[in-house]
Amino acid sequence: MKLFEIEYISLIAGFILLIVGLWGIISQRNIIKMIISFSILDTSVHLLLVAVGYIRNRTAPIIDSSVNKLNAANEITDPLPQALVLTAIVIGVGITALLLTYALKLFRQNSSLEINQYKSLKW
Amino acid sequence: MKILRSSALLIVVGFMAWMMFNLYVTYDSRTELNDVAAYYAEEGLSEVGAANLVTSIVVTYRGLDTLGEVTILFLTAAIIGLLLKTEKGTRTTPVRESSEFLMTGARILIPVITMIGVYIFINGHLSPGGGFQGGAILASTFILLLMSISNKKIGHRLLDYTEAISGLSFILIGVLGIILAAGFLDNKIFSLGTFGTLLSAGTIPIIYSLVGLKVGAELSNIILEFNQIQGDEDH
Amino acid sequence: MVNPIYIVAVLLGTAFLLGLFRKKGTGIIALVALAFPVFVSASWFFHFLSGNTEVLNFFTAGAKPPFSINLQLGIEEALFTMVINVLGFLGYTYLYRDFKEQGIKSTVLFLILIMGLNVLIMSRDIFNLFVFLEIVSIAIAGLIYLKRGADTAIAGFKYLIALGVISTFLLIGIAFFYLFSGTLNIDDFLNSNLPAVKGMSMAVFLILMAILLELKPFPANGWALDVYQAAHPGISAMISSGTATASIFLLYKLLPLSSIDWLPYISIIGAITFIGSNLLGIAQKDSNRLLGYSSVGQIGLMLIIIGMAPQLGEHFNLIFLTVFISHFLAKAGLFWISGIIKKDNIRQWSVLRKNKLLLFMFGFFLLTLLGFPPFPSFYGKWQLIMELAHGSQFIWLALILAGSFFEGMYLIRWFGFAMKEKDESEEKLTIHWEKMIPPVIFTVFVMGASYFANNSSDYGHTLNLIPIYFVIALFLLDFLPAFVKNSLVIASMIIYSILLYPDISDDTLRLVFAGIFMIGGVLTLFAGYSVKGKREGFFPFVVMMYAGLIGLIEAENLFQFFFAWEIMTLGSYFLILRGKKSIKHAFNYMLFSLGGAYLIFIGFALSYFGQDSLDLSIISATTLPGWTYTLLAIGFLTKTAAIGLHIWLPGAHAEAESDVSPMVSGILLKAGAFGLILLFLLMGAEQSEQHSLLYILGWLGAITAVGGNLLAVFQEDAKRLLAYSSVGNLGYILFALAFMTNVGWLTAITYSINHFLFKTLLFLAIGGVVMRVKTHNMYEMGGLIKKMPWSFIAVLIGIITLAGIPPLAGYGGKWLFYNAVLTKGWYFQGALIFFSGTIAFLYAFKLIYSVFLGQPKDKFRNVKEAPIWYLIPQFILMIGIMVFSARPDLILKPIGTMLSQSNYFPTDPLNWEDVTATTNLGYWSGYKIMIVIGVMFVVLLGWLMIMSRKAQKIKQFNIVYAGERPFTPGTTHFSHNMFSNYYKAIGFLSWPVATGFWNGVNLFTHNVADNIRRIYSGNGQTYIVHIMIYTIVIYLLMF
Amino acid sequence: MSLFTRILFVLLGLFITLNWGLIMSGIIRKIIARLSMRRGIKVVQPYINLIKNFSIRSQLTHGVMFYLGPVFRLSGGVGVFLFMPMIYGSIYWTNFSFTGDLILISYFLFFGMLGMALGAGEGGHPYSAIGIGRGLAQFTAIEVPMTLAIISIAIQYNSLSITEIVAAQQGGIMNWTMVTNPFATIAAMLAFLGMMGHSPFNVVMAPQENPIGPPTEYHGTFLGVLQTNRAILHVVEAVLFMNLFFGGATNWGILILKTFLIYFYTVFVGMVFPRFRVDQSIPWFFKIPLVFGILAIVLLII
Amino acid sequence: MSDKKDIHEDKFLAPENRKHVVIGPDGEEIHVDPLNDYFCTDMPKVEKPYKGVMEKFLNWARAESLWVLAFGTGCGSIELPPLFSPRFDAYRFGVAMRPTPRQSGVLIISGYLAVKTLKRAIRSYEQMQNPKYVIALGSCTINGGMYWDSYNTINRLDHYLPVDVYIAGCMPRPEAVLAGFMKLKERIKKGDAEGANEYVEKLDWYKANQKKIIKDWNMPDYNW
Repeated sequence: MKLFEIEYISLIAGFILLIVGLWGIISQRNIIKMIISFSILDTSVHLLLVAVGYIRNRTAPIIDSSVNKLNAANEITDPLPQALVLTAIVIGVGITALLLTYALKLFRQNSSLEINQYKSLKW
Repeated sequence: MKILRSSALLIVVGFMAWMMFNLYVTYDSRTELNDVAAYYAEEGLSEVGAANLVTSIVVTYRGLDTLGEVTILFLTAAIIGLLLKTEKGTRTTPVRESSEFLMTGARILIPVITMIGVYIFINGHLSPGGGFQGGAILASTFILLLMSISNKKIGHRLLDYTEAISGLSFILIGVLGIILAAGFLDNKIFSLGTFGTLLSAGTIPIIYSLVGLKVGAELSNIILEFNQIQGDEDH
Repeated sequence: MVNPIYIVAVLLGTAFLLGLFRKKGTGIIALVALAFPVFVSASWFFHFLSGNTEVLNFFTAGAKPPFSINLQLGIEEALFTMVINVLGFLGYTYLYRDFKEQGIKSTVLFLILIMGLNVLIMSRDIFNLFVFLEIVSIAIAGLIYLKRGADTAIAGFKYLIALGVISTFLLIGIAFFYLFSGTLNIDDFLNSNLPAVKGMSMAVFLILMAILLELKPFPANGWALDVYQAAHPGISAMISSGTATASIFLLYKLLPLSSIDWLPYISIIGAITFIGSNLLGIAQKDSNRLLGYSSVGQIGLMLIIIGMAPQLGEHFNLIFLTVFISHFLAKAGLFWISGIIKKDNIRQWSVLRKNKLLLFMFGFFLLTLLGFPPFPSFYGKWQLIMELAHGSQFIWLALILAGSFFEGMYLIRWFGFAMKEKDESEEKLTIHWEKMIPPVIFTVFVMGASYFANNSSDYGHTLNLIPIYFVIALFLLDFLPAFVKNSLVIASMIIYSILLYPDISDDTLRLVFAGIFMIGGVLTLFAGYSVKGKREGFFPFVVMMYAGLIGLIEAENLFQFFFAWEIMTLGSYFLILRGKKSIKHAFNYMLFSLGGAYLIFIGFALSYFGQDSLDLSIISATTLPGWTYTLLAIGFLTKTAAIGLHIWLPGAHAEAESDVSPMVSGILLKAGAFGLILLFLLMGAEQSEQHSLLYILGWLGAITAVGGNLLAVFQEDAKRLLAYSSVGNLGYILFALAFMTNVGWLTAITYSINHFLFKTLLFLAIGGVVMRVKTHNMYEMGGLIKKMPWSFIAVLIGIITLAGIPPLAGYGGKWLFYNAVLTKGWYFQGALIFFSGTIAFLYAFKLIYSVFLGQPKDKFRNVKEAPIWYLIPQFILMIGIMVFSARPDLILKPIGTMLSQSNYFPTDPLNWEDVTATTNLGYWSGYKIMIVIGVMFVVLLGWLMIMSRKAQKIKQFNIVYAGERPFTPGTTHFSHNMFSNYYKAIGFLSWPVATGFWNGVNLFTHNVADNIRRIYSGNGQTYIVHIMIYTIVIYLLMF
Repeated sequence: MSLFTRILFVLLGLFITLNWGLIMSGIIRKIIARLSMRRGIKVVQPYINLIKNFSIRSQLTHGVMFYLGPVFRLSGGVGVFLFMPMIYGSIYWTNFSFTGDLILISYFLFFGMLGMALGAGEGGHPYSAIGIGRGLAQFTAIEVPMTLAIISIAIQYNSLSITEIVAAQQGGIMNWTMVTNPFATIAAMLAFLGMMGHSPFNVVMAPQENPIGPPTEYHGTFLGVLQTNRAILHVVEAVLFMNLFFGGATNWGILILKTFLIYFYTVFVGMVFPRFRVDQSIPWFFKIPLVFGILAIVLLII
Repeated sequence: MSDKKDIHEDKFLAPENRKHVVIGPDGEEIHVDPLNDYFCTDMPKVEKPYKGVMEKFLNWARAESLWVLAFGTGCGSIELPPLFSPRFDAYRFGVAMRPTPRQSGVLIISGYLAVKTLKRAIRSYEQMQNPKYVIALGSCTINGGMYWDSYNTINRLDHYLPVDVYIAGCMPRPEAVLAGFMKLKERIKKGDAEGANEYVEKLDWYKANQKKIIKDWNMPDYNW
């Protein structure tokens, strides 16, 4: 069954997490919950990225004793998505931190974390 | 009303899911490295000299990304500082002193964790790990520190300096790459060294150290910022 | 040449370095650091401009792409980085003080923002683009909070969460892009010719969608608008001009990735955004949010242009760049001004009047946005519309102009508020000098851009700009006293007329209108001598208006004509706006003018369809005659204020200053008539398929005449009365032109001359009176004949001419009219015209009686005669009327000769026997009539003078009053609601149907805008849902 | 014909016209008196009134325009006479009609009206202005059927020259416009009622409510001038209609007969019908006379 | 005594006739004295008749064209309309009604004259042009008649206006009025009816009489 291979599982998990994250962002009124949903969304993308780079039955892209240096190209998984995901994680962290800061800020100002309480800017 | 809203949102998310499903069905599991990845696998060693190919990509091939990444953390720290600026230093209620247990534990653990962190970023080009991971671990030390001495104030200055100097050095090394080698962030400023040793892979260990320090400082900074407004919630 | 990577190094290095500093000197360091990229990118740009075309690639990491990241620097990148760096430098200068307050960290954010934007433009690696896009977004998210407040925090939150979702899309797209293509490098991908797979196109879809969403398309842009509204305007300027520039370049860069043809979709997205945002702007009162809508709208326009690129061909660059640079400079400038005055409501922008320079720049930037000549986007829009028409993209053309019109609606309204709304703020406007520098520099840049746009446009001509130079010169000379400037303008107009004369002396038609424009201009300017002081901001616009008018005469091709038309509209708008209560009326005027101008524009564009030259003659060869002619006719009719389109006129003419009213009424309206003449000439008399149009126009003219005159009868405001009378008279002209016969046209020209003579005369005379008595209401005046005998004579002569009573020139018009009507056979329309002619008596009498006769009022006992400078032109005009009445042959003969030429109307001309004009119907000898009536009048006057030489002079209340005495002068003067019985009889014809209709349209538009904008509920989640729905809809459209 | 002779004949014609106008109004009023079983005025009463008015010893003036008003008015009347060919077929009685045609006359009629309006306005009397307002308002409505009729006969005769129009009607009653274009005649004659200002269209003067309309303040010599004008104008207007619709006149006798009948017709109608308000008379003109006017044109076009 | 008189006059001066200040368009103050500013304050002059035949001819014309001001003061005004009915037909004598004093030559005071009405009668009379004639109708105008001791009715009209013809009776019938017209014609033709000039010559006397009885004078001395 293709579906139960690890890359498919992680891909599907990624997409499910993506949908869960999106659902959380648009349905949860609580700002903290929205941020958590965003984190889920973020994670889902990381998962997708890693899944995309995965090649079955291969090892990590570190050329050590377990890898034949000359045949490395046939033994390791794709290193690039892994590099990318590293960056993406950091970016996600940054955004999450900022979101939390803003949430803090909002809570300090209005003592409320309900997103629909903040409608002063509209139209 | 609520049901209406939920079902409407559900439809939207449903469509989204359908869209993503369409994307999913185009996926077929890979069997081969593509050209770019293959190049990294084949030439990465000789060009960069780092055992960890991910590291060689992160630090060298896609060094600009990494610079951006560091910048993002830097930015985040700066923004959080900016945002929380007015609320700092107004702690009125004295914070309870940390427990003996925590203080003792911290005293033991902090050096160990710091060491692990440093190890991880110094060895980033050889084994899994690197500047970001190491930096994050360093920052966890800082959390521990903060928790254990919760009633003391900690200045930003050291962290700021660490941040600035490591960041500047990163860029300087990058610029040196243009001057001494083939391009910005080229690691071949000096010889690649022996493959697999600590001081190999050109500037990668240095950069990763700098990144580790910087990330650690930045994350710590963020934590510090948050921590400093903690306890104000009472009013 | 400096490696552009140093831009990154220096900016980022400085950003890190600043962490080492504490306060001191950081600002200067940052400023120097920001100057560096300006230098680098500018040097590269000029390097490329000087003929080097080779695109440079800068590699990083010592490896070749696609394995490493490379930066590309071609002329496009150089240009865009340059503008962004300049913006960054100036933006920092502008925010210098705020950054100083907020500390180093904000400076750091700004430096990184600029760095990010630079890399966004140069980088050729998709993931790298993602990273730097995030850097830019995060930097912005932080900078938003430069202005502290609850609003800012929530705006920042919404912004971040929306960007989070968008970046998720982007990242998924990048992941799958990499999966299918095996590369992250754009160039590598483009060179590799991979087969198009569905997954690939979906990945690219997600990438492009994310970039598009970054461009804030309507309606998925609530988050961005909140940011515009809440953020510090200095930052909004950066977002609007800086990040939008980078994003649009990004889109441009990434578009080739897609295997699907995205361009139509981009156009559709752009069109929806352009129209939607501008429509919503109409209902918007908050200035920064309004600027936000406008920004989004402009980006929509750019998207349309990008989407249309294949159709535009070689003109794409000019079109895009002019539109882009206009938006870039103007929007930044406007945001900066907004930050200086710190007012949220657009009504409060009247505070701008406290600083002339700010006001000037505000107007300047608004006009730049609107695309008036000579601003760069005018050339772009012209080229765009022409090319679209050429490629028969008529719907697009209409959409673009509709969007532009909406934009014009709120921008002009806003400008009106700034110029005229009551300034309620007490405090002084504090302006920091460093905040003034950036907008000033951008103003200069706009001028430079205009110059370049003019030079690089196909139709641009240095001559186009000469009047503009003159306007600028007058602006610079604005410190001089009014009489010096007045003399200067008069002298230049006279000199220009003399220079112009040889060019047009062989075309009598043009000569007549040039005469009306120039002689009228000089005469009306004479009245300006009575104004003391500097009269700031008057003369530049006078020159602009007259330059436009003369430009119409001189125009040899459609471009020049439209250029002149817009210049004229603009100048007259400013002149009208100078009136005390003219805020609403000037707005209406501009709105109708803009609408009319756009119709003309479309008309021109349609006639360009399928043709190669822009010569005026292509109108006659148009392949879409019905549409072209109808649109052009409606366009010109807007200017002549045909009934239904007339509602702007009365207010605009009545509320203008005393010496502006004659300019706009007596002279400016002839521009519309001239346009119609030109149009009808080009339509050609023999084109039978146009008869129905002419027939309708004829009826329209007749109805206009009746309507205008009837409305004039029921006015209590003297100038409004005259204004409505102008509506009526222009109806005559339209009617006569629609005949398309020799005598008909002669009638129209006679009427044009007559109307110029008597309406200028009347407006000057009444203007003089109004100036003295300081009210427009006729019933408040009365008995002024004793105080202002000369003005009375002028008005008397004026109304005799107006009413068409022999022996004065007006009768010639009537006589010609009868002949024309009978020759043409339009009897019933003719009857309407003559009916309206008799209605003219009513208001003519009301005017002269209410103002000059009847009971003098106490408060006007000490008023003096109108200033001599008002009287001089009046006397010249009166002499003109007398000469034209006695010897109409002097002018009509040459015109008749010209009209009888083969390319006009050779049949049934007016014959001249000595001084007697004959047709096969009747005859008219102005000269002899004048003599007969003159002699008789003098004899009878002498006789009566002898008979009643001893008459006792008595005073105002010595009237028979049924044994009683009058109560007060006010209650004895029968003037208010004078024709109430007439209103009872046929007043229903004057019901404000047109006003009601346009009010309805206005209300409808506002309601639509107001209802649509409620999608921006203010809830951050709703905005995310918008983004998702938007993505889904586009997805469904594409797949 | 030399200019001198022409002026001589013009003056002579003017004299005849004035006298005929005065006598005609006397006769007409005599007839009216007899109709109401009175003896009525002397036929020469208009002369006596005129002499009396010119003999008033004191005069008042409200200002220059008050002074000029009657001059304008009389110029209007005399002017219309000057531009009117009186007798068809005679070179002596065509006056200055070579300078302008029918349109000139129809517009020159306003000259006097305007002057009167201005003079009365200068008087400062509200009733004058009210009267003028009414008069002008009513005149706009009168002008519509009149214009239609003029257009109609201009189409019919393809000319605007009165002389030519009269020429075309020579040769018997069947050639008169009255017969050949009855609708135009009806429209114009209905308009004529309004032009003459008799009941039912005399709301301008309306002595009972609005003392006497525009000339409220005029007296003595000024009034005498106005009366002179009235005498001339009534005849000339009748001559205009005679020329247009009733075949013109080849000698003074026919002219006198026809103008008398035309004038009498208006008085006759006035005897029968009560006065209209302005807001009644205007709609009235927009109904029946307008329909006749339109019919006159439509029938000709067809 | 004089003080009292001033107060008296002030009390009767209508508000709109008092001196007041208005603000002009330029904000300047304008002092208005209505009685002097609105009304001509000149006094009339004697208009000398022509001599000889000319005057006789003109007088004939004046006599044959008597335009009566349609102004009824008392109960006698009801007797005037029948004059123009077919039965009496005053038209045949050249008599006609005119609505405005400017154009009228004859003022008929038709019956008792209340003080209030006297003021209007004076005004109307003065607004008529020279030559002008006054016919007094009924005994009330001669000696007050049944109102001889009324507090607000004048007794003798010729103290206030120069009367040419008195027609006695209470009321005189239209026939009597016609006879009065005949009498007036006779006087005019003879050149005796120079009431207008007489009024001017003895203006001071007339004015004194008028002002004595009219307390709220409220108008200039001579109403042009």
